[in-house]
Amino acid sequence: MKIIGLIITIMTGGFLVYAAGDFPAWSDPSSPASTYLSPYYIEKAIEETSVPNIVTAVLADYRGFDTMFEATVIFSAGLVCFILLRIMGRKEPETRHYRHVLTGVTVTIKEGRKIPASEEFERIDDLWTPPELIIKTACRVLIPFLQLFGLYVIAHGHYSPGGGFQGGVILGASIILLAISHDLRTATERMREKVVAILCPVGVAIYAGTGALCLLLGANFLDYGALASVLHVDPITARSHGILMVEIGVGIAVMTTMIWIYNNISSAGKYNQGL
Amino acid sequence: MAELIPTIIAKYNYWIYITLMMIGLYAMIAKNNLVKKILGMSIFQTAIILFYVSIGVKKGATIPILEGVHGHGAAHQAVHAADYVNPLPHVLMLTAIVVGVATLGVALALAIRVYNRYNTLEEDEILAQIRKK
Amino acid sequence: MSQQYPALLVIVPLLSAFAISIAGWMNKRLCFPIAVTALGVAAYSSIGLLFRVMDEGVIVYKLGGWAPPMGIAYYIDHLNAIVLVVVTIVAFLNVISAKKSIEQEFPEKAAPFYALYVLMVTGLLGIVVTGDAFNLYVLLEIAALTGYGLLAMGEERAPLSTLNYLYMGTIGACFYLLGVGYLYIVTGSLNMVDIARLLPPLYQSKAVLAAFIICMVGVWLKMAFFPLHAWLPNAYTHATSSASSLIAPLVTKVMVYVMIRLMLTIFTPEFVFATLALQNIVVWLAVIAIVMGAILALAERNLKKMLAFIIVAEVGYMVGGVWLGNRAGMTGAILHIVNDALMTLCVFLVVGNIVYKVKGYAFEDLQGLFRKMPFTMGAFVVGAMSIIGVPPTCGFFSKWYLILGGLQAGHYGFVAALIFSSLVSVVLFFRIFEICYYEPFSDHHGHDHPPQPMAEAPPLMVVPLLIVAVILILVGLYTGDIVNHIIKFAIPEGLV
Amino acid sequence: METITSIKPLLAVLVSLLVTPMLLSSRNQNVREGWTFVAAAIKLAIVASMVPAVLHGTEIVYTVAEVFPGVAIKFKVDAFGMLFALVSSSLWIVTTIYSIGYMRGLKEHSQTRYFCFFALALSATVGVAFSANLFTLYLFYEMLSFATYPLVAHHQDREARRSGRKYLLYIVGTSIGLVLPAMLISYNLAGTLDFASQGFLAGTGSKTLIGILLFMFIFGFAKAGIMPFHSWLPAAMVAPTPVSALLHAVAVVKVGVFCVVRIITGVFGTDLLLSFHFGTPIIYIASFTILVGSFIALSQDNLKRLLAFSTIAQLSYIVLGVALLSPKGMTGGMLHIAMHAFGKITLFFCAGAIFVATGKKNISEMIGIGRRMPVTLTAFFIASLSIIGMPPCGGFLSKWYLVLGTLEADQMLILFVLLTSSLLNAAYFMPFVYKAFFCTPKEAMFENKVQEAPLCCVVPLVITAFISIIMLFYPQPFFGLASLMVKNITGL
Repeated sequence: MKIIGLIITIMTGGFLVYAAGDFPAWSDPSSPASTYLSPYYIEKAIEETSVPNIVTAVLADYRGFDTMFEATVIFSAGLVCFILLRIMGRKEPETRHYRHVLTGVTVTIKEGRKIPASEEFERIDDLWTPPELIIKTACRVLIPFLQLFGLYVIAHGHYSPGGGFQGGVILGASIILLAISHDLRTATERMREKVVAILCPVGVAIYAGTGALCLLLGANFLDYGALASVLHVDPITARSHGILMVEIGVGIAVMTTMIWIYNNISSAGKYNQGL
Repeated sequence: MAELIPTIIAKYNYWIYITLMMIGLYAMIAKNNLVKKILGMSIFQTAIILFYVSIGVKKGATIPILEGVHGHGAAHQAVHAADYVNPLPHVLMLTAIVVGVATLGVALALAIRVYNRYNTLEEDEILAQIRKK
Repeated sequence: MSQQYPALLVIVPLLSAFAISIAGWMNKRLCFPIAVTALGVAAYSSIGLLFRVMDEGVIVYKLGGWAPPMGIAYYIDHLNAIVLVVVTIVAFLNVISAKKSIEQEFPEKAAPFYALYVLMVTGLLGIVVTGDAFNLYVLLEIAALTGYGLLAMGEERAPLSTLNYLYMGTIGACFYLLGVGYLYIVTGSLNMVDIARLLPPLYQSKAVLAAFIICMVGVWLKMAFFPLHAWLPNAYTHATSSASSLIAPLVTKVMVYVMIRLMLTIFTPEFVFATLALQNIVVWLAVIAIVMGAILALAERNLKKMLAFIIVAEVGYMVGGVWLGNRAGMTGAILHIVNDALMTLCVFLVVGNIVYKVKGYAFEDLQGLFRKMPFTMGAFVVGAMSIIGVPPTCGFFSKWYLILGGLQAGHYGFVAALIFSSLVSVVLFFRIFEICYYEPFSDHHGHDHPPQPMAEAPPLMVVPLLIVAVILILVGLYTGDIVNHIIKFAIPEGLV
Repeated sequence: METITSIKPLLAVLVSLLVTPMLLSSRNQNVREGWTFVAAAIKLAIVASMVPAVLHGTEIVYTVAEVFPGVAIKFKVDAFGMLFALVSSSLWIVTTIYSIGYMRGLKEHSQTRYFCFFALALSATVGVAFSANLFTLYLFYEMLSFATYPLVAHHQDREARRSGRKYLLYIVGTSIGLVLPAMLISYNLAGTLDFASQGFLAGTGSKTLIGILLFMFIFGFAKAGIMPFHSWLPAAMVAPTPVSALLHAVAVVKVGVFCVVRIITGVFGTDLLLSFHFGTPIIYIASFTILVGSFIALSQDNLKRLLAFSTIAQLSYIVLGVALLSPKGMTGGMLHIAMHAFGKITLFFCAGAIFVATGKKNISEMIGIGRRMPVTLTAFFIASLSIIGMPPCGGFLSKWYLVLGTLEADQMLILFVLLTSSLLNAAYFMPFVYKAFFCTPKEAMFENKVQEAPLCCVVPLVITAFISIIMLFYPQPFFGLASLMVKNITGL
């Protein structure tokens, strides 16, 4: 198998090298790619969408349809992980492990009975986890700021590098940090699986919904200019607001999908304990 | 032969992405462990992302964000394309990165299902188990 | 409202997919009705679109209001109008018959199944409708991902075979992306018609040749064209019956459509058939695909795997037909996309019914089915006749055009392969009819046995199947109209 | 020769197709048989209603669907098609009566399925008869193959399975393998497939190509039982006798021969074949089949296999007659379709009646049966006279024209073949008939109590025996149609 792999790789590699002969040199400004479409975007983006960050303008407006299907790809990945791994009907595990907070003594309870929730005992995963007070407190402090920064990245996509995807991932990472530092149960208590599973399609539906709204207002799909009548603002800034709405939708979708995929993969669908 | 060396130097980004891509392709075909194949796949996708992004570079151009401009009033001065990088590949690659993440997630989910079923991730052991049945 | 059909076609299924996954958490009973209405609306608007295209010619729909090269545009001409109709009708009929088998196999995961199902149809519709090369890649990924999800839900070997499908599918999609990148480097545009306008002066350059070959390899990988078909048989065999009866008829056919779109719209026929010397090689590859597909199908002892190999052979028909380079071959290939989707749907629905009632699809489980499930087996006979190529059914007519194209192009190897595969499929299907016809106690004279009770599949599964069987014959009889009013305009004049 | 368009041909084809749901849903046997009768009667009525128009030289045309440029599913009722349709639909009524008696006599299983596929086979036969172009003919030819497969494999035992497989291998294999490509090549050459009085391939292809096409067609229509592709016919004798009677004596094999004649007259045209001298090779193949078929028939002990090989030989008479390309020869060939149909069906009915009454299949066990079943055996004697071509029966007329045809085409060798084969026919029929009636007392295996087969079996075979006698004296509908067709072709 290895030899076949080697032969195929060498053949394709050789072919690609042969084909690369005709390409323009690296970073040469007169290459066709830099002289055909992109000058239009660079010069016209600010006039037509009043969004200084041209990448966000192209991402959410000129090629907004692409990005909508992008969010759909993320959503379908989350759905596939859910449908493959999730085992519905959570069965209570046989044995539960508890640890006495002060002394660090671990207790194992069998036949599904459990210690009533109290300050003294904290429940731990099957794989014995050492008490790391430092990590827990540090993360508890860090996570709110992480989420704040995530919101900033989403909201500030117009003026600085960032946008729906990047902000969404940061928000998702904050919840996953919670799941890693504490354990999956606290994370799923904070963000219930049902909430995550509903917010994910809602996020992408916001994106497609704004597009459909423009459709209902008479323009073509995803033509934010039509939102001017709703937002009582001139068409150009209506585009900028349309882009913002879309970015928020994408942010929600990406955040919830990251959490959903992490929950399903780390607990292999059983949702009782993560990594 | 004389002008061959400069052209090779002028186009070094293409050689990088081709080698990266071939590493990914080799890993996907020849590696025996399923997760290594998945890693090969993501290397393969990243190589293509690198290729696309390298298209958009312009010598002496800055990132495509117009500073000091707010609102679309006519007051701002004319923007000329030469000093901003080509934004289109970056948009496309945002999409390709997200596709890469999605495919990686699904592949890992499948790998877990395979592991639950066959208790191994080595392809030859799995095939042996199937042939035995 | 009618000029919004192109948008409705894709957006309604998309929004309903989100509605279904939300309804899945609220109350499950809503999921199936939403899915059916969404696909019904899509089918209705695709038929409306077909009629609009027939009288107005090409329809351009600018997404986001931007003119094509800047923004993304839909191009709906005769070629993708008919493929749209086929995709929506196949999906609509299949979702109705999938309800019962999903309730039997995955009662608690019905909602996500329907959501993935509708998302997949959205992806396929998007691929067929879009006029932008990169957008096609994104939709390709949606169809692929949801396909992996649907296929991996099957029995215990499904995840492994889907993982292999994922590897091959991702390599294919990435090759297509690379091809589009090469085109973008040398032309600077992503819109199909725009690239076609910019390409002619570059026909001699190595980059365009490489772009074409890479795109082709990527598309061939996704459509399981013979040397790259290893993933298809296992992936379709171990999947659940309702998933495989959606994916088997559509994915490979839509990928053939993508190949035709690439060859006719982006790299115009002058480039593909004149400048390139590939034509003969590819037709011989198609001949190998047909012959190997038929032979490998002969070696199978289980029904679904046999059908999977027949799909590989059918892909060989279409690719061979397209690459013959003459009008008859191209007409045959396009007609075969329509016919093959319907035939494969009919045959896989039959397998779905059999698996629903008999819980097995190996040859041993099929004993005495003509008496037990007469309607299903009746439809199976019609489907089999269509695959073999017997006149009233549609399979014959596309095979007629393909053979005619082969004769006019003087490619007798292709004609011989088509005849050989028809004969092999006679053996394949009559081997099954024999098993189903002769009851298990056939060793002595069939006299002294009580005739078994008729155990037909539920009506919700049998009615769509019978509708498909009738459509197979109607499409056959109306081939003349389909070709004269639709396919004739789909092929550019450049092709003699 | 003006043409009128009317839906009658389509109705004739659809009648037996639309009766199948009625058969499937009928509650008991009598209702089901009633429906079959009604369908048979209607079909004969429609076909007969078109006879006067056709005799006046008008052709009835009806187009169902324009499928390809220059090719449509189209019906055209001309003299030759009418002759064959008349024969098959009239014999369907007779066979329905016979199969009621036979099936109930042996208490066969799944009779509804039997009657449905029978009706399907008949609609396909009439479809072939009325087809206006090669494509419609191929469509119904395939439909007939697939409709008769379950009939051949009716007994659903190991032997039926093997002979069913063999039946399919020969029939469908040659039709997809040879006829389909040949049809497409000729469409590619001529751009149309409609049968014309002088054929549509005249002057389109080179001599070798036309030759190849001719032999692909001739050997493609394996139902005609021409020598290399004939062994499915004896194997198909495993089916119940009414099936072998109608299908293998009349419908299936006659369709094969009908198609071969259509190819020779409608596709290639007699002038083209004469100019290329392709007539003689076909004649040699046909005469080879006749002689070898008759010799094998001599050695057969099983009565039905004997009849099967005699059918193979008799079919090649028809092919021979038409291949002579002389007017008299063609008339004789076409006439032989009708004569042989009535004669051979009587013989199969008698074989079936003997099997129902005594359960005997082999000739060696039937010594002295004449005493026990006089009526059946006299009918057998009359029919065998018709097959041999002796005066009191219609067979003589067609053989007479065949001999005249050979003289016209001055093929002396073929004259010799015809005579020897008639002698051979006598050689394998007469000993059986003699032993059945004039056996010595000690050999007689049946005591002399007269015990015939059930009435439903005996009446049809008496009718058909009687018809084959009348055919000599009043052959009018068939003879008129045959000579009209020859007049259209050769323009004499």
